[in-house]
Amino acid sequence: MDRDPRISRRVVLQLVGAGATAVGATACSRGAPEHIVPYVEQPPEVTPSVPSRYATVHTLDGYGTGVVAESHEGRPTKLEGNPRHPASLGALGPLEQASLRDLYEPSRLRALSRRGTPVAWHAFASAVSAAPPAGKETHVLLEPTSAPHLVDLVERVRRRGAVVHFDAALPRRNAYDGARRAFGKVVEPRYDLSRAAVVLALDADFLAATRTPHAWARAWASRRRVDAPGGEMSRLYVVEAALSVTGMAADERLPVQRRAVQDVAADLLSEVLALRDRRGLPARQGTSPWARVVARDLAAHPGASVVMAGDAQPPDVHVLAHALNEALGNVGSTVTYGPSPVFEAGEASHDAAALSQAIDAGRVGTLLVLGGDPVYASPRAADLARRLASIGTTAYLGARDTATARACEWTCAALHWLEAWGDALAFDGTPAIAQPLVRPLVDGRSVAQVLAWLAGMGDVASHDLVRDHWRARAPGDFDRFWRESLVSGVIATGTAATMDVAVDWTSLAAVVTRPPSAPVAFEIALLADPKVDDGRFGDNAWLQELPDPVTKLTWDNAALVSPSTAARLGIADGRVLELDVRDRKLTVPALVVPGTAEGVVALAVGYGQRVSGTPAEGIGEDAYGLRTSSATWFDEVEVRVTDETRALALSQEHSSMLDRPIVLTRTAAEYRDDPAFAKPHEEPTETLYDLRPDAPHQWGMTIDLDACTGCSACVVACMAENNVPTVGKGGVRLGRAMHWIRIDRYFSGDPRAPQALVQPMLCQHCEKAPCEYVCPVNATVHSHDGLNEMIYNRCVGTRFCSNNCPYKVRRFNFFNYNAGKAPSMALLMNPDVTVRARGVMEKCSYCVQRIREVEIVARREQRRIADGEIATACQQTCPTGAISFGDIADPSTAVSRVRRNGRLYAVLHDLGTEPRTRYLARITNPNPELHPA
Amino acid sequence: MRALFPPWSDTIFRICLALAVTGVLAVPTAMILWVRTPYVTKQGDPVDQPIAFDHRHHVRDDGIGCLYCHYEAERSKYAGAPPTSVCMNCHSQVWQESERLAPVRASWFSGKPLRWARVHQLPQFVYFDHSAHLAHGVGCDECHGHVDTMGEVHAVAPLTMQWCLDCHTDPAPHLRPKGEVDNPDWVPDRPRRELGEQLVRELHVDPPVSCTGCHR
Amino acid sequence: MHSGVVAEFETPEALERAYDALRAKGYSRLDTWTPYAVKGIVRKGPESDVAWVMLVAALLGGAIGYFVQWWVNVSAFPIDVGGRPLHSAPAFIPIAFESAVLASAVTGFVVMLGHCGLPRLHHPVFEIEGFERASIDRFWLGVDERDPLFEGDVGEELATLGALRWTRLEAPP
Amino acid sequence: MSATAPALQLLREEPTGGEEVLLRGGSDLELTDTLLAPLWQQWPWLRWALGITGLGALVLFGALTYTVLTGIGLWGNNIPVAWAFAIINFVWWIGIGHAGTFISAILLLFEVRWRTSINRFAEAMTLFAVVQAGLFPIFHMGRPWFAYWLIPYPSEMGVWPQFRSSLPWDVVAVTTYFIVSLLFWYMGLLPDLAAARDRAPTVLRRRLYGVAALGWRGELGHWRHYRIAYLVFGGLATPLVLSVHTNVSFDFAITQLPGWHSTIFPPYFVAGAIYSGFAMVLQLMIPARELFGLKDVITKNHLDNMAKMLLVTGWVVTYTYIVEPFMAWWSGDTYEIYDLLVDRPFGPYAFVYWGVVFCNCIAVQALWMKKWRVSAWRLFVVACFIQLGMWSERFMLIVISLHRDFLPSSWRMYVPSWIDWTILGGTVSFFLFLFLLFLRFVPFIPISELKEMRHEMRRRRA
Repeated sequence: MDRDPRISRRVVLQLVGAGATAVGATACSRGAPEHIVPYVEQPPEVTPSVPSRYATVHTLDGYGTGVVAESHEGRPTKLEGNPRHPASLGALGPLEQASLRDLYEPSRLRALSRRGTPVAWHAFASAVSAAPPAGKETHVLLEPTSAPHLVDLVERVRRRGAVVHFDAALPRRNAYDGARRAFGKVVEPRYDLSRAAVVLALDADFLAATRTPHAWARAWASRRRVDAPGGEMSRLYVVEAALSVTGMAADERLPVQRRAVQDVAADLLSEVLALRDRRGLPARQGTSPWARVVARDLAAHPGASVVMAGDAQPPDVHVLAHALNEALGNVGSTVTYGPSPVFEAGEASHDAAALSQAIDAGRVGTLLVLGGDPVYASPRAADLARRLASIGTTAYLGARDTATARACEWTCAALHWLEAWGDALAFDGTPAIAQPLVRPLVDGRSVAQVLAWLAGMGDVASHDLVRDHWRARAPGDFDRFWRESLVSGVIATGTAATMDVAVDWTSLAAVVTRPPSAPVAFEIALLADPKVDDGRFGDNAWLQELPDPVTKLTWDNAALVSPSTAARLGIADGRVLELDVRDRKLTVPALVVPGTAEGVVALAVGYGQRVSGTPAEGIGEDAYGLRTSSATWFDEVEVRVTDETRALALSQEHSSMLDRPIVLTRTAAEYRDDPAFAKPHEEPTETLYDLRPDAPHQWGMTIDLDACTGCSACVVACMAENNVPTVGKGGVRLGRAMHWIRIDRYFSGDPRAPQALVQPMLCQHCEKAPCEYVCPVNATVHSHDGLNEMIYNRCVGTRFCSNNCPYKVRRFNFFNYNAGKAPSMALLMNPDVTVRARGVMEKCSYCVQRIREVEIVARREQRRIADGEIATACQQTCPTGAISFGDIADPSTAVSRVRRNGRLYAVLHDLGTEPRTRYLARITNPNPELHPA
Repeated sequence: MRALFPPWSDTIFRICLALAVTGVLAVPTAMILWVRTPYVTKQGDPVDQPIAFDHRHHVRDDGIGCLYCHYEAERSKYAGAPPTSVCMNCHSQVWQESERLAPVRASWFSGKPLRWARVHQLPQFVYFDHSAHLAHGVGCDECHGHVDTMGEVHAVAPLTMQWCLDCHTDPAPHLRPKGEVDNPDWVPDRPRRELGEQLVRELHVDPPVSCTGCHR
Repeated sequence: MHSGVVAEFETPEALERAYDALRAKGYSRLDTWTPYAVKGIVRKGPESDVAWVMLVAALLGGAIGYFVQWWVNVSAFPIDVGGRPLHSAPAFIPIAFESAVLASAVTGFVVMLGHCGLPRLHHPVFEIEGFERASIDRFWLGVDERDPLFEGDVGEELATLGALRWTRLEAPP
Repeated sequence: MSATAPALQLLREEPTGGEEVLLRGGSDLELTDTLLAPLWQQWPWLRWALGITGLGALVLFGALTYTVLTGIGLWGNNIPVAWAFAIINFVWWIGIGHAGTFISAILLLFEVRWRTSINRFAEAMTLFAVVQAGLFPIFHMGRPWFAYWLIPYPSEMGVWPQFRSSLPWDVVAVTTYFIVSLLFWYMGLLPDLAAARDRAPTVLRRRLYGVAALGWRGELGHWRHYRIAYLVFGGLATPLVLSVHTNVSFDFAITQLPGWHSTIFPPYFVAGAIYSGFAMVLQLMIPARELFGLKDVITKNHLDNMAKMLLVTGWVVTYTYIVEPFMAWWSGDTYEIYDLLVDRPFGPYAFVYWGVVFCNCIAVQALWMKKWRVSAWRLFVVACFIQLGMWSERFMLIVISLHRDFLPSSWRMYVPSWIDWTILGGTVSFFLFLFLLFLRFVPFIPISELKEMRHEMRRRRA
């Protein structure tokens, strides 16, 4: 059993009641007596009511992201990025943050069992470690990993004769193969986007894809903020099939079928080489005008551009990207290479077919699937479930009740990463220790513990496994190393050195001269989902309810088609299409998304899970069913329109701004010519009312639309911080989503190549708040420091405030959304924020609990609150730092500096609401050569 | 002809009418008064505790200050009840055989916490912070009364919002020097308001009167 | 009136004639009971003061209504609401007006009943045979015995003035 | 009914013979008995009607209880359409409630004589409509059990209501309106309750009406105070009627929502209120006059006059329908223009808009024809159209304005739930139930006033 010396589970359980809902009882009722249950012996690091913060690391398919977890009396309630971790720099995406919720998810696997019958650990352990019958082997299937202590264990297990495979539902095979073809070995590119004047993304969603570091988005954004008219900014070209977060941020976007990206890349390389150095390669015939213009732009910025290719693109596109970078002189400047943090990346152990072949050959006596859900996610050609049935002993270790868990004989609950010790490498090889925040809430084991048993080490605590691994490697005094590593959350000395590699130009001739691929009538593009990822977050209500950053779809996946394709098919949103990929059929509702390439049907994987009794059951359709082992990411598809229509739960149903002053945007050239364009949307307006808040600090926020990508990390941060409930698919469809901050997404311009605009919309904290004067009971009023306060316990629920809110950011508890939740979900609640009762309004409070906590400490210490001392949850987690918050009465604060930017404006300024939340207009940097006048 | 109603019916009818009118006025008035009664606010309610802990003895006889046991009050929202270990600091030495202390020892040796009954109960949407009050010279007995003279602790203050606001809008008469917050014997050396106003300036006492000061 | 002589008339015109005749003779304490207001008689009496009472009540009610709002939003619980002034006079007018109407109406109703001596379920006149037609189609005239001119034969006099019949009205002991 | 009213049989079909009928009709006693007869008679259909509407009322209470226990999420409301059926129904019912007092008070002040036959009726309708309306502000709240927080009382929390909001205005206005209307109605009833007391067939009923009549004797002093008080009540009620729907319109006009933010709202609402109120009077009066055989008291003359009132208010309403979009266009305000000139006529709820135009502006034009004005069933059909139109108008004002406001990102459709429909139907039932009880137990034609009027007319003729 895992032991954590710091936190007793009892304390956690005692505090189960702490997050109980606030009932609206006034003093007119004699409440039921409460109890005070003190510690028997208070842990020295715990001060009740003062949260503790611990550094740890979250891993997705081996890529670690540093996390700082906030713990209230022993229960983690909020995850934030670790500023010292290179992949995070303080930011976290939606997935890492929401994975906290999985810890408390009542449907997670809770114990060990054999075909549904509970068993003890030793029964499980001895069954899976028993020697397989003669002629058979033990095979272990792992998710890709970078954890150094696991690598140790894998070696040990292999030494005992077991075969270890790695498999991911979203494989990075293409990237690894591409690197191998280009350089002869697997390397991982690292980009310095802060030095890139031109960025070209070839179907690469580097701003939000779930395994890329948040650091890249931050670096990119640093070149996007225009401080003055005519200021420098980078230019982003995106070539892609389905609109992505990166595509929405693009200055120039070329929507093409996935199969055609390679042609564009080849065109570009040919043109770039023509401008730079042919390197002995033949010129490509019939290159597109687009490619010629972009190539000129790239070539004009030698050593200051970045070309990247996405995982969905075949290896040749990666080769072309590497070649472009080398040809443009980027290598060593904006692009460097290092080893992949993933253990045996691109090697034979990562070949998914190997295991199938072993099973078919009858060599597998025992199979242990440690994590993942291969039965659900494997290409159906593999038909893993059938194969599993033919194996003598099958065992599964996982956090969720998955199809694989159901298909295996033995199952063991996996410890959540916040329950076990571990470690992981960042994209650049920087190691970090994962320390648990809570004693396990389930009877389970970590992957490492199972491997240790297989390795004959017995039942070892994960703490010992990790510690012993690092003890052997620590420089100097181990205890000190250990303590410092835990405190800072990174082992800084461990960053992997860069590698010098060179493109093998000879291999490129065939690629460059390959004739363009013929377009197909319809191409299916399978998308990695930004919410449920490969399906692993299917049970996570925060993520299911999170609107997709691009489509705004919740609780579902849909076949995304462009408006013109929809017109060609004669369909509208919700019309069910039958997709047929080589006789694999799937019916799925369509959703029209401008910006989708013509002839592309894009569909996210990770939905359509069918494990009965799990929250993910029946949500969306299973796109893995359309996958073949040869076509992981795209294929030709036949599309038939059915008569059926299904309702989709969209958080936003209208995407046109109707020329209203909502998102202000200009091109860099326009801004240069008209530097005061935002002024009319910012200047003080006439008012009859001169009552002003009078406290020394006046809080305000700015959001830089140049930096905001719409990735939606802030939405999840806000949900976690503010106990925002989920309302389910039906609730979203009715228009009752509770998000305090939402990302509005508008399209403007040509629907075939629209400009996508994103805008985080939250309470604007208007000085002349329209919501306040219509409240009959003073339940929403203004604070002395300028906040628009919402007092839940005073609210009677007339909803008048929402009617009069021009920004429609107020949310109403139509039902008691916390009723009927599992008791464990109460542990998730932030005790500093009231859990709202039924019938009351709620909205963004600027994280007033954080303001007041800091204020109390500052008052206690008889000092002013320093700039930056208070960060709202959305601001804290924003990967691009788009959000600033602070005292606007003090001209020296960061937010005041931002407010002096010429792009500053107020949304719907002419209404005279004088919002405290201001935006910085978005400046785009299109290439004028692509837009001849 | 006989009249429909006998003469006395007038009196009955008018009494009924008067009662109805009185009722319409009296019922809300009674309710408004009712919520202020000590019964509702639980002022002075005896509270059964698992251990007959006598504050008089500990504070008066032994001279133990409030903050010895309730040490979190200066840095936390909660003053709370002390962990069993604090009891055992002394009671592993003195009265270690006492029957009355059996539950304390049971807790200590079993690791099961004591369950004290809460005396001062605030609704869950109220975020009260002990440390903020102590830091600004609000004495313990300002809200808790003279616990040092109580055998069993009972609530003295009504803890209604109006009661909170009374002090938040005019804190001066409720302040004392910071060092005296847990001194039950403190007496002001000059008129309370005069002292209070000086303390307001010295300790920068500016209690929040915005709603989110307490409701978040 | 509680005692005296009352007489029944068939038509309002007859009642009016009799009423005028008695008034002409100097009777001052006359009373009538009619199914509806007979204007010829009602208009001869003094004006009711109910209207003035209602006016005063209206002014008072309006003032109180305004004051409560002012006191609540300016003095008792001053708080920044949407940056609007604490004393938002235009916003306080509707309630002040409604309070005026309410105070006036309730006062008017109560005072009207009070002036009429109502509610009073029992009254000596109800003992009179046939008086129940007073609310339907008969018109009654009464002379109070406290009238200085009251004499025993006033009933006969009423009969001569066209009364269908007359009877003595006795206050209960 | 012919058996009970032989005196009134003459000239029954004469279209404008109300006055003649009254003058030539039988004695006061006969008139009184005719008008009181419904109180003493058994009406078999009434039992059924009461049963059905009573059941409907129970369904209403059930739906409201379910809502309070579960949450108003049972309704179709959402964000942005945070107000929908409940507020539509509130405005509709309170609007209907305006006709009664309008007829009683304003027509009293203008000495419109034909008012007399219908004012009691209309006042009762007002009261019961206000009862329905009063349910909604309370039950539409998220936490109706705290509705009393809108009343300024010395709370132990030290918190008070906020009077810049129009909702406390509404509380006071609707309460005042109900109380004043009740007192006005009751005051007018006193002489007739006394008559009922004196004509009731059983002692029990006589006693019950006796208590209700408070001992009214029709004394000279009674009439003296009563007449003045009643007149001043009329004077009070007149601005009150105008103020109540003005207040209701403030619930919209004080906001800045496009489609709501409009200075035309107070007169617009008042006109609409009277329009639907008159339609409701006709909808109730036409069947009642048929069922109780009162065609001689509520004559075609009355129908004709009421129809003319409909035509007038219909044109006022039509005028506002024209001015509203004009003002939007004139203002140049993008949001107003979108709401009034794009979304209403051509948006997803366009069918509501055009339905409103048809019902409220076009259907009523039939009343230019005398044939339609004096034909009971034709008028009834027109009144039904108007009622539907006025309900839909509130739907148009509330839902269409809310569902698309400033930021298109928050635009969303509103679809009522079955609970919404149940509650709407339930209030109609409850209203009819109360109204039938009124018809059954209360003299619904002002007898005393009618007799007085006849007396006055005779005197004038003489």
